Amino acid sequence: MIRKCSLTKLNDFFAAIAGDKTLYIPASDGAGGAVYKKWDSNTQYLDVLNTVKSPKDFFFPHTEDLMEFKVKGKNIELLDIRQESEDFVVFGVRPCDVKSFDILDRVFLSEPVDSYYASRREHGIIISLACSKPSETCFCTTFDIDPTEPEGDISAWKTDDALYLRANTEKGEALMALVEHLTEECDDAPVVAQKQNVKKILDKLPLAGLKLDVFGKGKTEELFDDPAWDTLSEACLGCGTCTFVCPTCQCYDIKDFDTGNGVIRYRCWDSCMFSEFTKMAHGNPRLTQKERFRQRFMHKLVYYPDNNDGLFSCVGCGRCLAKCPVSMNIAKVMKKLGGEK
Amino acid sequence: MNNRPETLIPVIGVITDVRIDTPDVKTFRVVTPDGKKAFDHKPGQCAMLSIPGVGEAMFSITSSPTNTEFMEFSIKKCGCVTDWLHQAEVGQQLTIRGPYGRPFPVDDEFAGKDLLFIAGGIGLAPLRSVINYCRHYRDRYGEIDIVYGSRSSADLVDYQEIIEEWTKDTGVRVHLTIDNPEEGWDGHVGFVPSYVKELSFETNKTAIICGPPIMIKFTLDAMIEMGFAKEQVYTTMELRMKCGVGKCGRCNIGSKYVCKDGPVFRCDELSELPDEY
Amino acid sequence: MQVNKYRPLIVAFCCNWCSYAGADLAGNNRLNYPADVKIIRVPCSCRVNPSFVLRAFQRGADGVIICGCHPGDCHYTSGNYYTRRRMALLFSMLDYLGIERERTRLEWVSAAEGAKFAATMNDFAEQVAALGENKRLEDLRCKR
Amino acid sequence: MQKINRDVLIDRAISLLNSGQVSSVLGWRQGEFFYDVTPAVFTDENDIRENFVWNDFCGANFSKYLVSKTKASDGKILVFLKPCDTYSFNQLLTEHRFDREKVYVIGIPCEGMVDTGKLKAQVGDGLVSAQSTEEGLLVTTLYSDEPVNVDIKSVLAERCINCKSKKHVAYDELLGDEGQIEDSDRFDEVARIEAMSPDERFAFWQGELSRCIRCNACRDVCPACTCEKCVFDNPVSGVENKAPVNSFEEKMFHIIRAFHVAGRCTDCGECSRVCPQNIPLHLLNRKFIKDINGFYGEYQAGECVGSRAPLVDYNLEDLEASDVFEGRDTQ
Repeated sequence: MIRKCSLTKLNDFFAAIAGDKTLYIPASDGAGGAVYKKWDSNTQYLDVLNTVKSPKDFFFPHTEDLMEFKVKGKNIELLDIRQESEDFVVFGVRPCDVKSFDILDRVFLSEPVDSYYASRREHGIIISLACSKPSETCFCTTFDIDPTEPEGDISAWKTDDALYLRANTEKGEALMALVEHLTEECDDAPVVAQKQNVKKILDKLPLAGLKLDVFGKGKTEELFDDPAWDTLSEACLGCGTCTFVCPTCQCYDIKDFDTGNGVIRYRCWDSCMFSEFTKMAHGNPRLTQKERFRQRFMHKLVYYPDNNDGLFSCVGCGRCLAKCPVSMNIAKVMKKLGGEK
Repeated sequence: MNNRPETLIPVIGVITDVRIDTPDVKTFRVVTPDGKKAFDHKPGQCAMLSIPGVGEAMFSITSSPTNTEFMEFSIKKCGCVTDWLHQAEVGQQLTIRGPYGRPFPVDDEFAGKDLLFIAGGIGLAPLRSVINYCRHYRDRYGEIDIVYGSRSSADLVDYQEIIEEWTKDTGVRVHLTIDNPEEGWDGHVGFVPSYVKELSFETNKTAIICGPPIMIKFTLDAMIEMGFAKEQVYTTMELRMKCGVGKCGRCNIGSKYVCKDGPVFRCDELSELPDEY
Repeated sequence: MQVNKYRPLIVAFCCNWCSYAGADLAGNNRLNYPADVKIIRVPCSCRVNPSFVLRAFQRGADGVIICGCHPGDCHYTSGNYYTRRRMALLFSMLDYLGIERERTRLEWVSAAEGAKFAATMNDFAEQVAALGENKRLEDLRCKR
Repeated sequence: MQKINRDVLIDRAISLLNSGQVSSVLGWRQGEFFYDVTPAVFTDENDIRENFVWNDFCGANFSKYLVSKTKASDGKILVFLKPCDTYSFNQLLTEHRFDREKVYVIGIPCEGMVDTGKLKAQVGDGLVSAQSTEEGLLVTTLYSDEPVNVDIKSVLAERCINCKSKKHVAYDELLGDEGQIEDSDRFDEVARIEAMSPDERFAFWQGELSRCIRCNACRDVCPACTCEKCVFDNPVSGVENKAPVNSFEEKMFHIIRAFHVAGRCTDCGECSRVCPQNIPLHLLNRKFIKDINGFYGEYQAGECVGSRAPLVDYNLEDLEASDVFEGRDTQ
């Protein structure tokens, strides 16, 4: 059942949710991009396709403190500083990003469950938002994601005059109850119309024909020694831009910070593109940028599917296409290895 | 929240004994502050040891699971954490979490077999727990041969235990070798791979190899030449690790994570993986 | 008596060949300077990497002062000339980022200038105390 | 529109390649879209004909690639350098980062490069094609029925609007006309920030730097950042970190990075170009350049090979650190 909320009441809609739970919405970052900001009455909703950083931050933050130690002489005291997450709502998550949560879940919620992630995941409520204007960098359909039919606790469609909402889960139903007075039952004709319009655009997208044939489960042997890796990786700077804007990259580092009166053990995102990612006391199994570059794409296109029933670890959000300093990205890798270019 | 289990949160351990094995290897005995063993493990499994502020690193547990009182770790001095550990004294606390990884199949594939252990240098550390486990349950296995080589006699880890215990067991033969001749050494001199060939073992044995990558490579070549199949040979790997449970994403060889799918691999499994270790 | 009066933490990088001895002399002459000044001895003022200054702030310093030999008197001939350029640029950059310019200082203090050392430290400590706690270059983790 | 046509570059590249004078060509490779060109090493004539591009989107500065590519190659490498790239080229030579003998430089004039972010802001998302015209670009998008005419000046990258020089300071061969050192307003923005109150300056930089995600793209692309091992990657340096844990770490990284390249930074602007968060990092580097010019006399890094960078030089009469703020009393 679909309900609609007039866009003139959008702020009331946000206020109603924020009155009960912390709400995050996409807003301007002041530099031409978008970022999820905690809503208050001054926060202006920004209708953009993608935020610069993906919403994986909500469940797997860029940095987080894991535990603390107090060291006295030879003795160590361990402080478990974990706190159960509070309920929060994220509004405007695009269908590709919603799918990325499933990909992260399979890593963090598999045994042994990552309690930091699990706590936030259980308390997070996602209001997804269907895409009405895909960008030329979009290729989510390659991974069987329908940008007009987003998953999430509540699915939303935004037209010129209204926000259409459909609860998909119990959490979503409960949230819908909060905004019942601002919404009304309606038929889904405008949503259907929008879907049809977007489908037409999808066919025109430059990356619409991207193929996955040569990737997936069990393709390590065919792809690992492909000579194309040399040319593909030659421009790579070894920075972490692709990794850090990626909604599905999940590698992390655990580091200690000595504050002078204790030690904080924290976790932060790490990138397989960094030179010291696999460096050990006795050497490094991935010595050049080629190996590191290969690792990132093999992980997304072969290793992850190997371990997760063929599911790819890419959702086609296009962030890396837009942000790579040398414009080398997964689409080019897929085409080249697929023999297209 | 605090009732959710979390593998990244360690327990406190105390070093109760430090044994100097070789000029750069020390063996640390670790228990919890109340004197118990921190957790049970299987032969070949590893644990994450850390010194807050210095770092955390994965070490194989050298003591046998049959030892229910404490755990031992033989550690070579080669990086930040190991440097720090080497200057630690008895009574020093550290943190420990585990056990991690797939153990040696001591109760399945190994059962009833003749076993051939081949180790080089600090490579004996992960094998020691298996060797002692097999010695403990001596009747479950056939003959045991142990080939162990090091740079010099001073670099032989656990020399005392080898001489005083292992060599005295029935059905256990120990073959020691060192790289270069030295005064007072009347044992074998030469590299491990060629010594293995010289000893010309029956090819019905199950072999377990650990040592420097180059030693493993040449020994494996030698054994294949002797007629061993890759399916008979096991080894244990090491790559940089942070989480220990296949999530932090750095210890993979192809789609296998050394921390959870390994560290023990059968050589035929290993040869199916890309050459990136 | 006022309790809990705010006392700034000051880190002073002192060249081994001049101001470190100057501090000694100040002590021998029973000249007072604030106990809040923590001296770090360096072989030459030019040993002070800009990251040392930032690290001092991170670890809770409210002011950082670098003391070296007078121009022309460097034990290594020219170290302090490099320091002069580096610190001029660093201080200017910190100011550009909106960090109070009174929190940093470079002074030339010779081994014979015990009185100047004490006076400089008194003056600097007062200047920093007037600014209050360092909030703009702090690392909250270090204040837990 | 660029003054030199792509075909001229291709012809020169192929003739040098075929004559054996060079063994490879460092150039821009066509991407999936019209704007996403990738730096690439070409060795094949057909590859060059098909995929070599030269247009308003070839922003990448190749100088730094020469450090690794000359090491990996036995033969000479042909490299195309825009005027601003030649400054980085000279600076790297000054620092002995590669063998000049292994490089053949063709200088090409540059009319400025387009900032795709600005273009998207103007014509909207869904860029499909762009055609260079005399005055600008004719852009089509997924959502516009008619091509949109875009004034090139309105979408040029900041570094190109404030271009410091169209003169090539290093080349073996020059295609087209030599340009001049330009009168640029590149320090205006620095001066504007200097004129703010400290509180405003602090708020400005806090806002900008807080977006940093520590991807290290600015460092990895910077032609002046050629350390084998960066302090921020070195666990024993004491400042190693790979995460923007808090506002201190963000400042620490950017101050120290700017300081490390102070006096060696040629102001090529790559750091700001690659920043995924659009942090105006060039404003940190330009502050140092402006200060150096003001305190120690005009200095342009990379203008000539072998010049002594201001931070490894001194004058007996240098300004005292305490005099830095003289005449600048904005408090």
